[in-house]
Amino acid sequence: MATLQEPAAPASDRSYWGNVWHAVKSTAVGMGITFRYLWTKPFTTQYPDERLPVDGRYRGIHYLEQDLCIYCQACAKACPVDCIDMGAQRHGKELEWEFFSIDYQKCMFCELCVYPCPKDCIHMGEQYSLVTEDKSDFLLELTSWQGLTEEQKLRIAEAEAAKAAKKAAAAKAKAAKEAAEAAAEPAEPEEGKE
Amino acid sequence: MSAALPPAAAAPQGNGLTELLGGLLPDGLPFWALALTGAVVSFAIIFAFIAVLAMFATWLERKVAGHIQVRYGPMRTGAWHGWAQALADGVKLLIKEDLVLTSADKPLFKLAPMVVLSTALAAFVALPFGPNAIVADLDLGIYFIIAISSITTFGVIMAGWGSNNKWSLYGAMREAAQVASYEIPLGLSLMMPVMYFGSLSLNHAGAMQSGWYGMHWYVFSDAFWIAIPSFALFFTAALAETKRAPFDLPESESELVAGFHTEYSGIRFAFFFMEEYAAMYLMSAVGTALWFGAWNFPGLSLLEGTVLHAPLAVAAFVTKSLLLVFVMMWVRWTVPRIRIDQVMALGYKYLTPLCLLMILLAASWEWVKAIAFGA
Amino acid sequence: MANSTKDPALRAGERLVELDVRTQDVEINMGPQHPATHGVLRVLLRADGEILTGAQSHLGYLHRCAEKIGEKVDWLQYLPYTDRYDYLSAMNNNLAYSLAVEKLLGVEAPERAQFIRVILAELNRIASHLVAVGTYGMDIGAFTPFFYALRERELLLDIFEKICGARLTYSYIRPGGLMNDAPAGWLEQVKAFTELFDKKWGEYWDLLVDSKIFVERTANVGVVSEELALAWGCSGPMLRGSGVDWDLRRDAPHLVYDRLDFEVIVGRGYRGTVGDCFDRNYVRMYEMVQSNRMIRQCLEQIEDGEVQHPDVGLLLRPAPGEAYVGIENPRGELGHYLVSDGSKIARRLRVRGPSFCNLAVAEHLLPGCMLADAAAIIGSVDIVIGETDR
Amino acid sequence: MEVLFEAARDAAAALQAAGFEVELHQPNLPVYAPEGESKRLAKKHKEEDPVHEWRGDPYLALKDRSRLLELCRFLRDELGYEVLMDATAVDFDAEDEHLWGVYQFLSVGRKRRLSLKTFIPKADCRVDSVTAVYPAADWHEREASEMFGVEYLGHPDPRHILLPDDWVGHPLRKDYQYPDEYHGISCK
Repeated sequence: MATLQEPAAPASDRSYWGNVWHAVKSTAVGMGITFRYLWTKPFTTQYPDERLPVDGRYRGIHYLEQDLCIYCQACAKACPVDCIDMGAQRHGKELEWEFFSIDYQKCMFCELCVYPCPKDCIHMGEQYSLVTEDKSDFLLELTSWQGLTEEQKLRIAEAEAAKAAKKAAAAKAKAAKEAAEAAAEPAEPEEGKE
Repeated sequence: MSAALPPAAAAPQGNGLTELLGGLLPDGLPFWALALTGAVVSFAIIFAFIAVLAMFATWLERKVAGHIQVRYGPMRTGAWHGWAQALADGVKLLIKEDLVLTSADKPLFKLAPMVVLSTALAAFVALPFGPNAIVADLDLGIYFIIAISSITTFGVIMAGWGSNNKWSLYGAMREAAQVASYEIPLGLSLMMPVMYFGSLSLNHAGAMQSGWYGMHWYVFSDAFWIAIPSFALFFTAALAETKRAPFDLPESESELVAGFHTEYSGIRFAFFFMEEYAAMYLMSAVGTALWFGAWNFPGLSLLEGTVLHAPLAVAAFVTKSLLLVFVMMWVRWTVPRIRIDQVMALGYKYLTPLCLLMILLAASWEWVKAIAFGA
Repeated sequence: MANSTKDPALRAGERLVELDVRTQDVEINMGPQHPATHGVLRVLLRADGEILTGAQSHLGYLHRCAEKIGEKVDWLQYLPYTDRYDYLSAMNNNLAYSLAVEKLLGVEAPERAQFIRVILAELNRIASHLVAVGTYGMDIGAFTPFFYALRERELLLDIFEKICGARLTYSYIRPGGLMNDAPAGWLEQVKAFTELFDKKWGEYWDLLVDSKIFVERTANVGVVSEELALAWGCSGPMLRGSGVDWDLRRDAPHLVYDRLDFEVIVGRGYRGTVGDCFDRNYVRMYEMVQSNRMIRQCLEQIEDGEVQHPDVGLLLRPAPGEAYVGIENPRGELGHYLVSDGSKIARRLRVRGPSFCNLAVAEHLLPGCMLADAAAIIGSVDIVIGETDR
Repeated sequence: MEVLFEAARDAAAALQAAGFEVELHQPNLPVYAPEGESKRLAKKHKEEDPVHEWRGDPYLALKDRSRLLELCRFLRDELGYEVLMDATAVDFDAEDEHLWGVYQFLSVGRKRRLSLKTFIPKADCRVDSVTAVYPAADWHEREASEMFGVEYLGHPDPRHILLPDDWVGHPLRKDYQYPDEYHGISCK
């Protein structure tokens, strides 16, 4: 019989009736255990119908907070298998996203891409079953939009307008300054006095 | 021979089916036509029975295995607990490509599943499902069953050799060694009930256990102390004879991949599969007929003469046999597999001597009874 | 039947066995796809009837160039690759690699991290041994204990999932400490498991290990004598099963193992000869109990604190040097021999996998056994092909 | 772990007394490497002086590789290192003229570890196999042989072990060129 303490002495009764007794007894004990389990509730879950909840730290398919991402490539550099690829154009502070893709044929869900992120914008999600008949489906696109959003366009326009305005203001100021300087030229000796 | 034989329980004569046919068919038919019709009808009944049985047994096996292993087993085919799984598998096996290796010995390869299944079918003719529900009530019923079911071995050897696969060959050779050895303890273990009933006819044995309101089974008789160990011996030998775990060496999937049927696919594989369940049922039925009162159960004798009697008797017999089939499954999902030399050692060093001992005890008991009670 | 007794003193180069009656030998390919080879191992067997007269292992079907990759990716990036050599004990692999890198870095993980490391390593040992014992049952022909073992392992995987988010390839223990601290309620979950496990453990013993057929199949089969085990560099349960009292957790204390009270389980021929398949399995069975004991002690002793060394960041640059660190994995000594030139990438990253070395001796145990014993012996070595081939 | 390596000094002394030309290297002491290579090693760390810090485990450096087998036998029989834990090779740099042969020994009875390093010239890449003393070296040497091209003299079964039999080149050499294809499979 099973004890959590190691049995004191090795048991090796190999006599004729000892063998018969051991065979009958151990088979009976084993059949008792299996018979008990025949009537207990199964441990398994019926997978596609019922799914076990995944834990908060679960490392599933990534999700990206695209509006936070600054396209620094830190995650791509940290990846041991080079499965992260991204492309974007910078328009001043705004990013025109082309793609941010992860190749799940390569990804090994190690979470090493999450740690170096300065903006904490790439995370491991809760989705885990990536079932497909086409290998190319494993190349997942994480961006929710490509190109520029209206907001971004607006902000770029604003920024450009602001920039233009600033430029104009600067030019104006410069002109004014020059004018002032020109006007103040005769006063130069006064400055020199100081 | 036996003092315990109740006088009413004389062995029923003849075959219910032939009598029935004889009544139904027009008069004046030659004898051979009657016999032929009887044979065809019997074959159809047995084949249908085995096919349904195999389907039910596969489903049962998977459910038993599943629940023993704290899981569900098939659940998706059919509405209730995957009841249609075996049906779906049967259809799949039927429409699957029938592969025959180019290097295989084709005649043997193709013949093997037929030999295996037909011998299993043949053994069913001597099986009494009810008081008169027997295809051929042979005087040497037990002898016939043991003899015919061992022909299966030839089929298995043919399959193993014909596959031209080393694993299959190993499976076949193991089957040959194992079954040849276990014929002895199997035959010997049947001697105890045979001595008690004084007959080799299963129908007779069944009729003799109908006393005590249907509870005069061999295991409850005065010789119960012989019956119980002898049944254990019989059951062990039967497991080996039917290639069931722990004696499933011919297929032993963790050593021989799939043993003798590694190279079989489709319907040919299904034949081996059906044979396995047919053989399991056959051995269970023999055990039921000899130890567990055949078709008798309490209250059956009250229905004698009514329409219900025969169907209930058959149902009782099939249920009891299926319970033994369940025990075979239960054992399979509990114990590990024995090694071939240990199979031999168990057969020759343990089962055979113990059977001989039991025979001695059974014979002495009959002798003691004869002296003490003067029967 | 020819003489089928095993000769424990079989010499290294001796791969043929003389039988009383010789017939023509059969050459059988066991693997690379075979139910009993635990993956893609191929053993070329030569057999005379049921008795094996020769065996030769062919490896490399799962070779993934781990050592070459180690010279291409930086120190931390290699961590996920360590998960993949012995995928059943990835925590221990992480730990072995982390300790080796820490030695080159000259740092030591904080105490709380060390306790959590020990808890995880021991939990992982239980998980690994459960699979080992379960699949061993399957090799012998008993299916059901495997499912019972996996049932408890599933609870362990839940525990791992809770702490690191992965169920099999953790990448959790890293140089300098841990990825992050244990979440709330995790230690209680571990405690609940340790209590449950002691109750369930008896089932594997009664159902599988004590079964007469199991004893017959494993006792006196594949005997590795003490000399053979040492000469072939065996380690772990394979070495202890042969009666050698050697456990790196006790004999080369690292982490907090020296503060724990545990016994080293040594094979003692419980049902046959010392060093047979039964003993290796016996060692695994009781090691699970001891691991459980260690976890309970850790749970009592653990205190709050930091889990990552403050100086160790994501980009590691160990000083130039070399170090060999071996720790007690479930399968034996997993050694990492690292050579650094001070840059962020290793110069040489050598992995000494326990399965690789233990399997080498298995090949020499097979001649003289029966065909069915091949499954029993290879199963008792408990190889993971991911590690033999790396 | 350190405890196990402490015995390296005793082993060095015993070996030197037995007439083996071994040098003990301990951490933070000058590294022993064949002429020229130690200087380059040092240069790699931007130090002109070959005396520089070399961290990690102490090891014994065997100068004359022809006495390797003899030394192993001495280690096993006289010093009680029964187990060969690991045997491998290291190609530190493509420009080096030597490979390192690195052996890890373990003494179960005395709870000691020992690391031994020998130097195998790439021009004459041969060294004695230690399988005669430690059978454990069998597979390790096969692996080192296919990965580094070291020929182990007297090895009983010098086949490839992890790589395919027809693999060309020695992948762990620093000067290894990746093949473009292998049996029609692109390796790029």
